[in-house]
Amino acid sequence: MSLALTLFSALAIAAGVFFFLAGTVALLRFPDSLSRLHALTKADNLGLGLVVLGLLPRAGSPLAGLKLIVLWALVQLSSATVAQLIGAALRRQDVPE
Amino acid sequence: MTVGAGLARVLYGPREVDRMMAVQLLGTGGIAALLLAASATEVAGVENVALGLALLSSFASVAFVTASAGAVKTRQADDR
Amino acid sequence: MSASTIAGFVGSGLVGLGLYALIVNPEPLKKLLAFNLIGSGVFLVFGLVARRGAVGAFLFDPVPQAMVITGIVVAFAASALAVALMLRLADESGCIALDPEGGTRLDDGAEDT
Amino acid sequence: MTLFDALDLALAAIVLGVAAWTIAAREMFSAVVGYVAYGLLLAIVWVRLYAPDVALTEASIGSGVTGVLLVAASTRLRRLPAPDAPPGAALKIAAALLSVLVTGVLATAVLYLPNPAASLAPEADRHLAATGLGNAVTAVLIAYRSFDTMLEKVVLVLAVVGVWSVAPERFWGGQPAPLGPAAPDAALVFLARILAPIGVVIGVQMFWVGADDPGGAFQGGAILAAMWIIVMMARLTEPPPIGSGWLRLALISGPAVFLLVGVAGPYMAGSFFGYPVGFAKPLILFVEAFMVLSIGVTLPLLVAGPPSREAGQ
Repeated sequence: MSLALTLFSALAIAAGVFFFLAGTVALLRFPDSLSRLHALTKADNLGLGLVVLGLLPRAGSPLAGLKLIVLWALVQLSSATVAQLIGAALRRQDVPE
Repeated sequence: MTVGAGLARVLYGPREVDRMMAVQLLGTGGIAALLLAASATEVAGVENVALGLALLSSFASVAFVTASAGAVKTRQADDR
Repeated sequence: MSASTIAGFVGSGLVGLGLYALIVNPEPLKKLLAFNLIGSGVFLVFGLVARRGAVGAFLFDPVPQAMVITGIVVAFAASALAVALMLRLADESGCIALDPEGGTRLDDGAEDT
Repeated sequence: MTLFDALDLALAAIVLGVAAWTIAAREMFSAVVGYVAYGLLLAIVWVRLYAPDVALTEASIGSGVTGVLLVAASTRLRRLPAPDAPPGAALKIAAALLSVLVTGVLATAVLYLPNPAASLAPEADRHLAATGLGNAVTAVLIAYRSFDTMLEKVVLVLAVVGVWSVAPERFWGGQPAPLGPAAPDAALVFLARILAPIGVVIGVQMFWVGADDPGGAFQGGAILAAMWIIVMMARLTEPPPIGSGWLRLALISGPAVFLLVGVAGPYMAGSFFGYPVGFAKPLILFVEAFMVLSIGVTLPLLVAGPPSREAGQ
């Protein structure tokens, strides 16, 4: 693996971890549920995406790399829908009370 | 690198509110931590585990939301 | 101290926590949860045994691991049966206490006959 | 103390912390959420123990499907008042003492495990080539200890029978209650439509690679089960009536095929539950395929519970 690739991989992973941290801090600090939800989705998608991007050069085979990408796409799909669902659940809970 | 993975899992969100979001974050954070730890210690076949985890963490979140929706409905029915 | 020894300690700690909750908590569903905690603690100790079985090129002993896998599945089957019994008991008696004397009942306790 | 030690210690502390929080939570719903989070963390611990197969099983069955079972039960029990009989302080102290004692004894046992440890790993590996498999855990499950695994499948079927028999007499042969709300969220329906096919592919793939890599019949079957549960939660399909023939056939297919192959063992390989040399791997995969099917059917049925309405209503 060339030096540039190693550097790129380390940078991407570091950035991914940073987004996870930011998301976690936001989840702890943001005032209301909807903005926490907003922060969460950023952490989910960007954080994992960057970590996957960083791990791609390290993947042993093209197939393993493909699996990583499928994994990320899967998380994209489900986290987006789950965020929608949680939002709807929040609204339902807010209306009656 | 693994420090970051550790931190991501250490800072498991707030426990008082919005636990579903915390589980969702823990799910993705767990996947990332798993991938990082695997590439550092070379346990074979961890992509499969991560794939399964990705499917199942979303599955659990969906179950929670569905259950809480059902709970709200029964509560409203009780109030009436 | 290695990762596996730490896991062994976590396992013993979980058994203790689960046991305490199993005795103290009056709600049957929480007792079931506590029971599952004890189970996973025992599995972790098994995991330690499997990891200690690493000889030469092998990273673990597959036999305890396979037993843990069957154990997890059987534990789930037992939990499902317990949940079914609990729900049926609640339907019949309108009460979720295990003790027939204790616990409050709903006045309109559904008589299911 | 290296970096990994510190991380392991932190992970251990979090696992214990989440477990403690789970049993301390007052509301059942939060307790179950805690339990699922705990299961996800435990999966990471299992990977650290070099047990990816167990990690997958724990994540899917131990945390995922069990979590759904418990959360569904807690919503159904929520209407009822909690039993108001908190145990006295004396009992609490006694229980705490007992728990500390048990933990202490176990931890001591962990420290004084025999050294060098007993291991069957070389033994398991020596015959691995004969089975044609690459994953020693799968070999133990389906070949070396196949009789145990077959009986375990029977236990699963018995559990389903047990759950069904809890139903009131008049609903026998009927359908379990629906798993989802009457009018599911459009997003949930969308997710179920997209995720389920992908999940089925991943589940089957997990069973297939289980011969050589982490994975296997239990894990693959559990993922198929989870997908069926999601589809039922979105109300795209209803839990089937328990009287239906195909359902019962699918339920018993796993243990039945396993047993048939086992009984055929003396004729093919000269021993009960033996596999013929050179033809072991296809036979093992054949048995496993039916196990995947019956696990994928059994787990959702266990979650759906006993029938509570007449068929076709």
